[in-house]
Amino acid sequence: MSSEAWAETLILIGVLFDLLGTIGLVRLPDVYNRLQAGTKCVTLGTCFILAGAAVWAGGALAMKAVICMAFVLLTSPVGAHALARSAYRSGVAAWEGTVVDDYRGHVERLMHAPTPMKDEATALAQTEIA
Amino acid sequence: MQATSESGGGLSPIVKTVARWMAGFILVFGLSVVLYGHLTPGGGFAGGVVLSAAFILVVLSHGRREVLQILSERAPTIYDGLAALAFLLLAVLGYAAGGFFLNFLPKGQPFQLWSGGIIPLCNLAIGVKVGACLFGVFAALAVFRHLHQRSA
Amino acid sequence: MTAILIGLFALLIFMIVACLIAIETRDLLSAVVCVGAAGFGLALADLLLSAPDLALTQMVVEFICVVVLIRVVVTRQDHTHETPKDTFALAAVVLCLGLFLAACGFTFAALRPFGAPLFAGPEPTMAGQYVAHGLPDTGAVNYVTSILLDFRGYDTLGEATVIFVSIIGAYAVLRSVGRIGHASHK
Amino acid sequence: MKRFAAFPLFLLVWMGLTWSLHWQDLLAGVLVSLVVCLLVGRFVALSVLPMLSPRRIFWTLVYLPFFFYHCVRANLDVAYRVLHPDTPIRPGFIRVETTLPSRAARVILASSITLTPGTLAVDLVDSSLYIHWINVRGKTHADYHRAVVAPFERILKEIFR
Repeated sequence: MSSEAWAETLILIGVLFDLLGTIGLVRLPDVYNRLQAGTKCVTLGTCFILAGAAVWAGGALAMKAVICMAFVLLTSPVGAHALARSAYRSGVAAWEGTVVDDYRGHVERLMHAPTPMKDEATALAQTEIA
Repeated sequence: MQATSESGGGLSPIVKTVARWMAGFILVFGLSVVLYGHLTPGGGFAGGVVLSAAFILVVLSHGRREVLQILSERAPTIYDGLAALAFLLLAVLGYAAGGFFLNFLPKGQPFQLWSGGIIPLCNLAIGVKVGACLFGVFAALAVFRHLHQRSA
Repeated sequence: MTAILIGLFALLIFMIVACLIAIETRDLLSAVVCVGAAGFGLALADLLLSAPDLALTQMVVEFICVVVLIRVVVTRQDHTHETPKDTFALAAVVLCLGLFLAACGFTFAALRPFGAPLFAGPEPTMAGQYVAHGLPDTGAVNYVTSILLDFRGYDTLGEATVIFVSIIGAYAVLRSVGRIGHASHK
Repeated sequence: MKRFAAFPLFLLVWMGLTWSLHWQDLLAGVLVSLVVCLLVGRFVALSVLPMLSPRRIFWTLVYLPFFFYHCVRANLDVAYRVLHPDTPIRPGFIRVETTLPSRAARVILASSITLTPGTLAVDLVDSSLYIHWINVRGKTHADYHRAVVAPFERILKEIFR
């Protein structure tokens, strides 16, 4: 296969993963499950698309694509994690089919803790900017 | 950093750690966008936005105290004014060679970093200016009001 | 050409009168309406000068500003005033829209047909000049930058000034304590 | 001196971005890296020397394909659950204890877990990780640990030892 065919294949795979992620976004029941689909599929899909672009262009652009991939791999799970954490702490309910919940105890401990911790649990951003 | 233990205090340690890793690289990328504005897509305005984004990320993840160690409270206004003056100075210096905004420096070889005469310098001035501006607006909206609430 | 000039001067006089009324009137709501009228005049002037993009931007910004300002004025003052007759309001709206559409038609007729190549053609175009002189005159490979910072550097200086002034405004409005307040706090 | 610890990394990324060995680009890169180090060097907390040990490089090279394999598996797993007409999910929030010593290692572990089969790190408190798992299997913390954390932890422990 020529390099262009390789690039097209990679981009096609990436787009397919992105498509799966968006389907998951629509079908799954609650915020946390949707975040799962959104993060994993979209991160890998983006990486495949970038790899396709790197194969296609070569040289300087390929290097930029590789740097982009590293950044996406580092930052996108952090974004999902921050969203899930703040969603839980601001009281977004999990789906009723959730089987175990070890996190509830931790958050409730924070809520009943002395004032600064309570502030931290309820109003994350405000205390942090101080 | 030490004052806020790993369990308490603002955003989670994951966000804080990755923000720590990324801030420098975002700055490097922003400066490359600014400096290569005359060769590649980008330029002062786009790169300046990236520069300010690095500091905004630090404020959002670590709070204001960390940023105050890097930039003083008046730094955005100072850099903003200095960069605006530098840009104006570059424009006025054209008079020495014959006209307003005249490109008086040697043009250099195309596709090299030192080409385009005053254009890279203008880009740098605009980049610093836009970055300082946006960070200043963010600081004004996010930090000043909070200070006011505290003092009240 | 003279028709355009006469129209422009008429619009200028209209805008100046609107601004004077806006300054002199005692009623805040009337002042806001006059500011809106001046903005409308500016949009029409843009259209007469064959700049439909600027005219559309001006219209949009003007609409938003006037709506926000009227909202602020009405809540601040709890304004009670007699509503004008419906026929008058309708006539005014129809007149303004008609003027705007007429100016639009006038401008769009003068533009190049849709899809016509801007860079080709027998007569020298602005874009063609930029492309031909961009690299040799400025040394910058990126044409956008060479236009932004060399051919139209004055324009960019204006934009930078706009940002600068707006930031100064934001700081002045949002800073935590005023000078006098600060002194009295101490 | 500590604030210049990340200088070579910045220079490396700069060279990657510009992809040129011309002296002008290199000079600009050195200047930019210096400025960035002066600005945020104290804050960035990355240093190059510990990364250069051969043991670390070796285990990182082992980790990357391993991680990639799990990442692709994660996607196929999610794809199966999404496309299946009944959406066979059994979600839950679990807590696992990690034995990794440093904060950086824990963060890498949490990010890896987020990108791999059906798990999403929700919080990291000292050494306990709270994880949202799309299909909880097992009953005890030991089960969870074996299924979710253990494979990554083993290699990361070698990298960050």
